[in-house]
Amino acid sequence: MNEIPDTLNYMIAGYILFGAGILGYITSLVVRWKKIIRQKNEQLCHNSIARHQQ
Amino acid sequence: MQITIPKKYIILDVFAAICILVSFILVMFFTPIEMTMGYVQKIFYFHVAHAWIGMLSFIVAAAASFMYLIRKNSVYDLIAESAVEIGLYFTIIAVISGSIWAKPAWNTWWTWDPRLTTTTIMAFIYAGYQFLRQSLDNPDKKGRILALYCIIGCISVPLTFFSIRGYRSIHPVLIGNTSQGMGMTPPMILMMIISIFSFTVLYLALMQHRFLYAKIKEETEAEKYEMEYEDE
Amino acid sequence: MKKFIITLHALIRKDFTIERHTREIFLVMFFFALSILFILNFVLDTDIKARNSGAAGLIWIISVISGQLCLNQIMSLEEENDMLQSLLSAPIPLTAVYLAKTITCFFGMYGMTLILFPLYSVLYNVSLYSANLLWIAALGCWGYASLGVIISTMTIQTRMRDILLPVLFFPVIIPLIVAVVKVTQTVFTGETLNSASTWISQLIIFNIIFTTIGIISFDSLIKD
Amino acid sequence: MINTTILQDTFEEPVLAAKNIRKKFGRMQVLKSVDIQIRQGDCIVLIGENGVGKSTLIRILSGTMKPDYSESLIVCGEDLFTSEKSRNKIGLICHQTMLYSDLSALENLQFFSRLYGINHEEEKINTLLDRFGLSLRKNDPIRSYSRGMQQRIAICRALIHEPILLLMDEPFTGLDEKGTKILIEVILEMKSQKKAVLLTTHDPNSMKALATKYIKLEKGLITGDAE
Repeated sequence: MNEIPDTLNYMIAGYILFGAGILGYITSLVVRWKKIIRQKNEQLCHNSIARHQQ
Repeated sequence: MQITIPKKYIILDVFAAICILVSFILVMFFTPIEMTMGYVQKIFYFHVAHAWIGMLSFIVAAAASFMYLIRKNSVYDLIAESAVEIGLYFTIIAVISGSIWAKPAWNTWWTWDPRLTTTTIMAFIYAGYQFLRQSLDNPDKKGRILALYCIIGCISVPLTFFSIRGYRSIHPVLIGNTSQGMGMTPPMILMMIISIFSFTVLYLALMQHRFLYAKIKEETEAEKYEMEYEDE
Repeated sequence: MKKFIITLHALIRKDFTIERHTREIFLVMFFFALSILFILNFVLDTDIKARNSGAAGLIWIISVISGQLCLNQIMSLEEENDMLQSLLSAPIPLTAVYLAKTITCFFGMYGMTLILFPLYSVLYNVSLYSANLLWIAALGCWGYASLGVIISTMTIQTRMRDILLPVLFFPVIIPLIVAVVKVTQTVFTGETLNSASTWISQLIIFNIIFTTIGIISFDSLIKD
Repeated sequence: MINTTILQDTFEEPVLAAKNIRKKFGRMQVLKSVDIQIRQGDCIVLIGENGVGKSTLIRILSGTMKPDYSESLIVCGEDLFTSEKSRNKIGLICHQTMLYSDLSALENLQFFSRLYGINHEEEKINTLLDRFGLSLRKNDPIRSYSRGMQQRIAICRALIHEPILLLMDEPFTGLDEKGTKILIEVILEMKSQKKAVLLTTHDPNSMKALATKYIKLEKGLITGDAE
């Protein structure tokens, strides 16, 4: 019977990559999302102040 | 007014998470270990799924771009933007994981296999698209130029694939076996289908969030533009 | 139709007149190609086999890289002083503008490749003379010009301009380069052209597809 | 009674009739609904604050920019967007000179006269150059000219095909004294020949002698006859 080559390390590396990839993308999306929400709120504040001044 | 993620989005998110988790467990504990390659063969399931997502979003982006050119509706532009970004991400992961797999399987990090090469070129086109998007200003023209570039890329990629495939058929290479040459058993095929399905669900979940993000970003930017315009 | 040709002629002639006055494009492009050809010397120095087998690929890569200068320069002529707007306000079809640019760029590229082939064979002592090269080079250059003009029209309107062109252009031009290199190689090795018929048809298909895209979509690229 | 005679007098086909033009930039509605009619012999001065969309309007009327929506945009009885011929009737002068700076004045004018399909181009070019005082340097590249001279050639370029309607965006900015004089002459001549002029300016007072009508662009709308 043939010996099964020991390639467990490669598999673990591969799955760490997949996990990191997916989680990394989700994290980047969350970060960007928070940033844009902050910006949007600032803008809304700015707008309401501007309206108030008028 | 506070912007929140709609409730119905979360259903799909949870479903996608369950799908990915289930397929991960299935891959780890219930798939047979391949005789010639050992454990590393298990990368294959997720690798193919990643590459599939890359292809899928490429097609989605091209279709959305085409619709944008016809309908001039900015929604299609946003879809293309989201699809390209997610596609670029998954394609890069697919290429790197393929490389990790190739090292023990073919004893080399990289081969000029047509599929590998084409996928990488696809990633280059995606990257070019992102650069182009960053450096265009005029909002209307931006959409048109990007859509056209996406369509050109979409025509060019299959041409590249066929041209390299033809090249290999004239000159046989040392490593002739691509992914199909492994002699997959039925459980493997089943597992591959399951993982492709779960990644498609994940893709849809990511797409909806990315699309929402793009929409809000466009609104904020338009408003900023407006304010600057009024200030002038 | 007659009017179309007059317009086309005027547009092309204008580009050539500018080139005659400034000698900016062709000479710079040519010397750039020449310097790459000389740098290659240090790589190919002793390897006679590589000189022969790599000839087709090397020559085409040199023309692709230096042709990029031509594309940049030829389109930024129109960007300067709002010339695009001036052309838009004239009673001419924009297709003519696209075709004129493609033809000018084609002549620049074609001229350069026709010089490069004999120059390579002189410098590296390889015999590369074949009448077939004339039309193969023409097909390659036309495809290069037709797609290149589209892409450089996109990039001149961006903030990054010159540096963006190769990033966007090279990935999409690959199928053309592969095909044209293969056909050229077939000619160099002295095989019959029948063996390269799939490549030739691919070359022609590429030309047709991208020229059509350019003709259809050029106005949407430059109109506001 | 008086009113009707005036109406009859001006009851000709307008040189340019634009109805309900709308243009958005991104989400900003720059032009909401613009109606403009230019009649023969008019010299209309378009005023408005910076960034209000004057240049955009000029560009749309010259056919170089497409509006998002327009009910009609007719120049001399022909639709501007479908008929290439109608562009033959418009002369355009913008901020930029719109000339190739590596070509000489003569070559530039030759090029444009070919684009516009003009017969006897040599004569026309020479008379124009003489009139604008440029014939001495007609073979030098535009690059070597002073700003004022470049602007004068830009005017030549706009006049080479003898347009019926002249659209000018800030034509007096950067123009030297001689050029200003000639441009005023040109405008007067256009008026007397029953042609039409539309121009924008940042200094409306200087145009009092020439203008037949002032219109003001405000918040995407034309508020007519502003003084």
